[in-house]
Amino acid sequence: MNKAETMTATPSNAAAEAPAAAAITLIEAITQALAYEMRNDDTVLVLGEDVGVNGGVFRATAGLQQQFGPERVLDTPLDETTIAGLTVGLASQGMKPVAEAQFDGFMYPMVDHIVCHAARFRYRTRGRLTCPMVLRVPWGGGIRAPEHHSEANEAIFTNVPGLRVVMPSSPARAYGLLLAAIREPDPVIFFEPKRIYRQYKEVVPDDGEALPLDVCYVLRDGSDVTLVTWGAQVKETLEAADKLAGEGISAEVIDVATLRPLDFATIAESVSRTGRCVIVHEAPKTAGFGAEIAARLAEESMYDLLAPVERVTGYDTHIPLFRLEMKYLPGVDRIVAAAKRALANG
Amino acid sequence: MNKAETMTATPSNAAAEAPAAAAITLIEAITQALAYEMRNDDTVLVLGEDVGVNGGVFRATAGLQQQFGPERVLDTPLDETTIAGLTVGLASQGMKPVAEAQFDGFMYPMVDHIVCHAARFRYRTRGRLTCPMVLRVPWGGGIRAPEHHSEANEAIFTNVPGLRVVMPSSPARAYGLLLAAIREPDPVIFFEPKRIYRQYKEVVPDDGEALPLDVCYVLRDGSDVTLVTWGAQVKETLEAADKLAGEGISAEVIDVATLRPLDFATIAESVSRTGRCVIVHEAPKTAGFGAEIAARLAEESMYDLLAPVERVTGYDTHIPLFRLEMKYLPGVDRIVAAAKRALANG
Amino acid sequence: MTVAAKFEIEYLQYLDPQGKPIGKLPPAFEDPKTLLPLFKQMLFVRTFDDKAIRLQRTGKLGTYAACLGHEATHVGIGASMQEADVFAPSYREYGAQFMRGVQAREILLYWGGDERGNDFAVPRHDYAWSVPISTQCLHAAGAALAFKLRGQKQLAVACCGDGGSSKTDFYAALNSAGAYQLPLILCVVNNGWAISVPRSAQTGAQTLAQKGLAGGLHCLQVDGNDLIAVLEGMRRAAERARNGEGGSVIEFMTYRLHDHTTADDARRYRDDAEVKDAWTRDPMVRLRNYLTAQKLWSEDEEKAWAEECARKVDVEINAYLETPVQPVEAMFDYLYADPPADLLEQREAAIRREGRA
Amino acid sequence: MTVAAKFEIEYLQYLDPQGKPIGKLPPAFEDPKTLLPLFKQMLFVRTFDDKAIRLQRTGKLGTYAACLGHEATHVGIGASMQEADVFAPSYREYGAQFMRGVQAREILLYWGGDERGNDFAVPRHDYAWSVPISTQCLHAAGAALAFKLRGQKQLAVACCGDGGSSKTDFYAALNSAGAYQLPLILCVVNNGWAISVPRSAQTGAQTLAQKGLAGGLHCLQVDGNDLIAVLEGMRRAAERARNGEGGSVIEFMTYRLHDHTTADDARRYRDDAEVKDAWTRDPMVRLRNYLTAQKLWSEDEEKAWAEECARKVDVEINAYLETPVQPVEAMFDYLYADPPADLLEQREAAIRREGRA
Ligand SMILES: Cc1ncc(C[n+]2csc(CCOP(=O)(O)OP(=O)(O)O)c2C)c(N)n1
Ligand SMILES: Cc1ncc(C[n+]2csc(CCOP(=O)(O)OP(=O)(O)O)c2C)c(N)n1
Ligand SMILES: [Mg+2]
Ligand SMILES: [Mg+2]
Repeated sequence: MNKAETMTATPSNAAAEAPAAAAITLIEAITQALAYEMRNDDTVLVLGEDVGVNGGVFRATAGLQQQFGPERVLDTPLDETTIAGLTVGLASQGMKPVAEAQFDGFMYPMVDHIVCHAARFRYRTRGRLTCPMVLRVPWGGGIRAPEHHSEANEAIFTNVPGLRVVMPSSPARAYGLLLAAIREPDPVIFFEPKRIYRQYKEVVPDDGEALPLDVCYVLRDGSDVTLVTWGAQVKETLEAADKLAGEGISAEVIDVATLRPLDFATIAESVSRTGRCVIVHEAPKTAGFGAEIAARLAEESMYDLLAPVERVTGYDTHIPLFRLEMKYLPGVDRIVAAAKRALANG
Repeated sequence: MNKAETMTATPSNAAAEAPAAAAITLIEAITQALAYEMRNDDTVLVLGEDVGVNGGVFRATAGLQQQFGPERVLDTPLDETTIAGLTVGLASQGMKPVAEAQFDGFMYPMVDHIVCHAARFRYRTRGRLTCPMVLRVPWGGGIRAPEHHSEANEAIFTNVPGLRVVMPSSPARAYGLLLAAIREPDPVIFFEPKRIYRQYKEVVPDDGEALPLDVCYVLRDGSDVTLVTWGAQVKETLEAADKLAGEGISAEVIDVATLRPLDFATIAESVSRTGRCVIVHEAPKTAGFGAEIAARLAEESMYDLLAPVERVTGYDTHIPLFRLEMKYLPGVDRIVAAAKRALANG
Repeated sequence: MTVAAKFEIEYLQYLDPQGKPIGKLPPAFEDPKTLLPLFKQMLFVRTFDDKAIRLQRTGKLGTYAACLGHEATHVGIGASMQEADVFAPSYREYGAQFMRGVQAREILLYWGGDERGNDFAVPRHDYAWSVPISTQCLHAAGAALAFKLRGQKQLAVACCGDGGSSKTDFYAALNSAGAYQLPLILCVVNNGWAISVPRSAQTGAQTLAQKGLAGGLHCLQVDGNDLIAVLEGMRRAAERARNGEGGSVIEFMTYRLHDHTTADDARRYRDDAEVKDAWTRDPMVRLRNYLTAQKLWSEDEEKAWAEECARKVDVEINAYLETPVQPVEAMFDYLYADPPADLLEQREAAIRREGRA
Repeated sequence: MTVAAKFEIEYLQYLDPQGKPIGKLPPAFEDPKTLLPLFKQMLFVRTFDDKAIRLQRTGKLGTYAACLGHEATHVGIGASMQEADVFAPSYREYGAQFMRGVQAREILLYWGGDERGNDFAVPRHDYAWSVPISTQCLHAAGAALAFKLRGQKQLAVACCGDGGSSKTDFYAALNSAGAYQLPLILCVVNNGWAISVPRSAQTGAQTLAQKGLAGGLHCLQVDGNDLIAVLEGMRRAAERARNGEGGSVIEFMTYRLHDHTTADDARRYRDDAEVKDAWTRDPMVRLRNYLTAQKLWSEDEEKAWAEECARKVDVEINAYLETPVQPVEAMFDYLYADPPADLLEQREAAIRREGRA
């Protein structure tokens, strides 16, 4: 499928049916996208733990089993290896499964089937078998949850050829990127920043319009420093930009949105104007995905950089249980401080 | 345990027993280290598939079961989840298990126990339970092996707090680093570049001397460009340095050896002198561990860099089956070309 | 027809739901007095559970996994272990843990978002709660392997749920227990539900006990609301294990009378009628009736003990509430025995951000 | 004693090692002529296998996993499937694959280090060889789930080894087959060894067939050197699956007469005596004797067919040897349907490095 097709708009009858748009949260946008695509493509099915009657522990699949029946929305036995393996099996035989990992910390047993099979079916068989699947993963910290419910582990997948790794940070992007992910003929790991599942509402027309899967979004224009981030830290980063503006510093804010493949051109273009870059992410610093962005800058934007690149990230330790977790996560102050350092230097 | 202890020399009686040193290969050095430590610490045991009578598919454990008995060298049922889980269980109850993953491509089912448990036991229990274990992994491509036998997947672990990630590239470093890994009170992922298992021999005295687990090795001094690499590519990188020398270019070669924690100081010091850095690794480029080194340079050595950082790596695709694999791996020519680019720029 | 193999799985129950003995009790229970401290422990557990739920409801605790209805199974499992044995819980076996010496304040600290809750003063070698389902089963197998290799007569006991018995780690544990003949008891606490997924959706197997056949283990199904059956089942399995006869899978039939956790609302997916029916098999009622019939227990004694339990739990709650938050450096100080230099720099930076030097 | 559940596992064998019927054959074999093409296929497989090993020994093939001794099991499995069914092999079931239409040259290409060996001309929907042990079992379960959800009467068949039956993926497959009542047949080809590890070290279970009980599946153990038993076992399982009665685990008792692969040396870990003894149960001998006794086969016919097999295999070998290496861009061209821009740049660079524009 080429990019044009991936982004094709709604079949016109579906568009006609679309109800008047109401403001919805990020998680409601997920549900809306799932329902849209299930209506329009009967090979799409949803599977995971508690996704059926219960509608998922975060309610992402609320109402879907009632609407589409237990043959389209399947509760699985409690085993992530099972979910991953069945998903690969379904995808390779004409279905488009959208699997859910209940939490980030429970996806590790899925790594084998994703890396060894989902990411390789097309390659291994020279295109004979493919694996069009989406793995949805509620991701990240900050919701006062128990252990293993707060992890930023995207780096496990960003070095794996054959995958796409996506992370929306607004209701509209959640809707458009999830539609694109489902329509994508190759496997997509779709991280959902759970801390902002219900952070704010936004009008997201249920028009079936997908967003491109290889584009970074400039959320705010600026000229002094480029702040690059993804997931829930988009919130703090935008707040930091506000704060910097209050001090007369103009910060550009980029939501990476799709980590793999990375739209480095958008970042490079911004840095060519600002000369300064602060990368913000929740995951631990060392060998987090921020490293790749900094590396690309060191390779391709060195002559544009007026100051050393800065990374504002989780510390190189596990995210603590919730009494301390907010001290682990990067926050507005650390972002502001890094931006000022970048401006003070060079 | 502090660093001094980690590096403590042999108990004198063992040293006395040490046989006259003969030249050995990297894999023989592994065997020698395992045998040394099993003699000197009876909590050390070896487990994995075919590690017993068969001595491992690469013969790393050859003779150990005969020497130490089936209670110290255990064949496991054929399941990597089992190996990882049992290893964590053993380690947390007073044993020092050295587990083997038969090949890099079979370690993915181990990720869950390593990330969720091995890397966290100390943290989770505030030091009450710990996980002193080593996972040995024959690693990388270039041996004309079947699918899944040639992977450079170190990036799966380098973002994980609580782990150490080590990769020797010579018989002496294999011996010294494996001893250190076994003595280390925290979990170590020990990648063994299988392509150079039998590449050359070197005299490695069986003296029980461990090497530090947080040090990069400068293998060759140079003043024009710094070549940073690890694993089997050390061979090609040294050859590239030779070739560059032939053209009057003086290349410093650094073997990272321990990826996590990274001894960035050694790299930074070198780049402060050369102003140019080429990072070489087998793994796919995007979000490979080379990104972290480039990122550190972009953060901490920007003012030293006279030219953009270069990465010479595997392509962002799977390593092909063996008819094409040597075209996938970085090689002398690509390294030389990158070094020259670095010198031409800036 | 040539038969390659034949199996039978035994079911144990000694008291009916009203507490009346069904047939002869096992010899160990000829003197029912031994049951009294366990019954009192069960009451303590129920008091603790109830107060922990309330604490969560008032915002003073994080998500909490209640154990309402599991008291006989949990206390019975804990009571069947020796000090040197190793216990690997999932996340709601407080009854077993109290028997092993874990303190209520530790449990609260853990669910209160503080890692120190895992630093049990006693027992030092038991595993912490295990959130990733059934992974603890393999750690217990590893512990059992350590015991076996060292020639120690200890055993390892792991608990998982009915849902947890679908997890590949559970299968891996029973497979290795069989392969190495390990002193391991895998306790499947079948409470009917895995969050919203009923037992019937987890597997096509008639019983969860029979999963042990896959590894050649001893299999048993017991009434998990009948403390005597629990103790007798565990006794048999422990005896086998200590005698070097290998591992067991025991399925304890009980019921989750509460929501999955305080973050769950079970009304979304299960009938009130089913819950009501399950209350008729409440493990407390059964044992209370039996002990009362044996003249070992009375309403007055219950009232007095209930009050004492409440007092004891309140002491624990206060100890929990008064525990100050860990300093920021705690997130760095337990990661490595020998922390790398970069990490120490991050630690210093974090302390500086607190306004401390 | 109250019994919670009871099981019996049947064992199927119809021909003794000398090819004499033991009792009555299943109705389908009243006319033994149906066996003839399968016997010829088995002979073809053996010829292929032998020539592939030699090819490897002379450096013209990479590591190769021989199937010597498995012919009855593999051919019988393949023969029991319909075209629309899906087969998920491990890495040595050539006999089954030939029955499904896979070409010998494809097998050679794969072991010769060329991905095009996985691009079967026929059957398009079967799975490729699966190196990560038993992961294919779960893919087959997923395929079976797809069939079931679409209301198709197809079935999925996966093969794994005795070692593979220890793998958590195998357990996950049987667990989900039971939970969803899937049309899935899990064939455990028990050839006694997993590289150097004997069947006895994999599990404490008496039979590997009984592992199916863990998921409530139909379980059967069959003599895998007896083609009739293999076919009858598969027939029963396939009938159940197509009737919506769910999945089966069948254990095929056979023996690995060769090294694990050409990279292995079995003399390191197993007795010659054991191998010698296993040869007395050679599946070829058994069927040959039977068909000869039925006057359906003769030495002359065998000689002629053997020569034809050799010729056919040589054609395939030549086709393999003459297949040119893929161009360097092949490593980029099948990764994504819609390759990212950076990857296309790397592709161009790789082509340039070849000295091509
Ligand atoms: C690997 C993993 N997947 C998912 C979860 C989320 N989760 C927590 S408890 C639970 C259900 C467990 O059910 P069961 O095993 O029956 O135990 P119970 O809670 O009933 O005691 C699930 C799915 C988890 N903790 N770990
Ligand atoms: C996950 C995984 N671990 C290890 C291996 C290495 N390996 C290849 S074949 C094999 C033994 C398989 O034995 P069995 O399942 O009995 O099948 P057989 O080879 O006897 O047909 C092993 C350990 C692998 N391919 N995949
Ligand atoms: Mg349950
Ligand atoms: Mg085998």
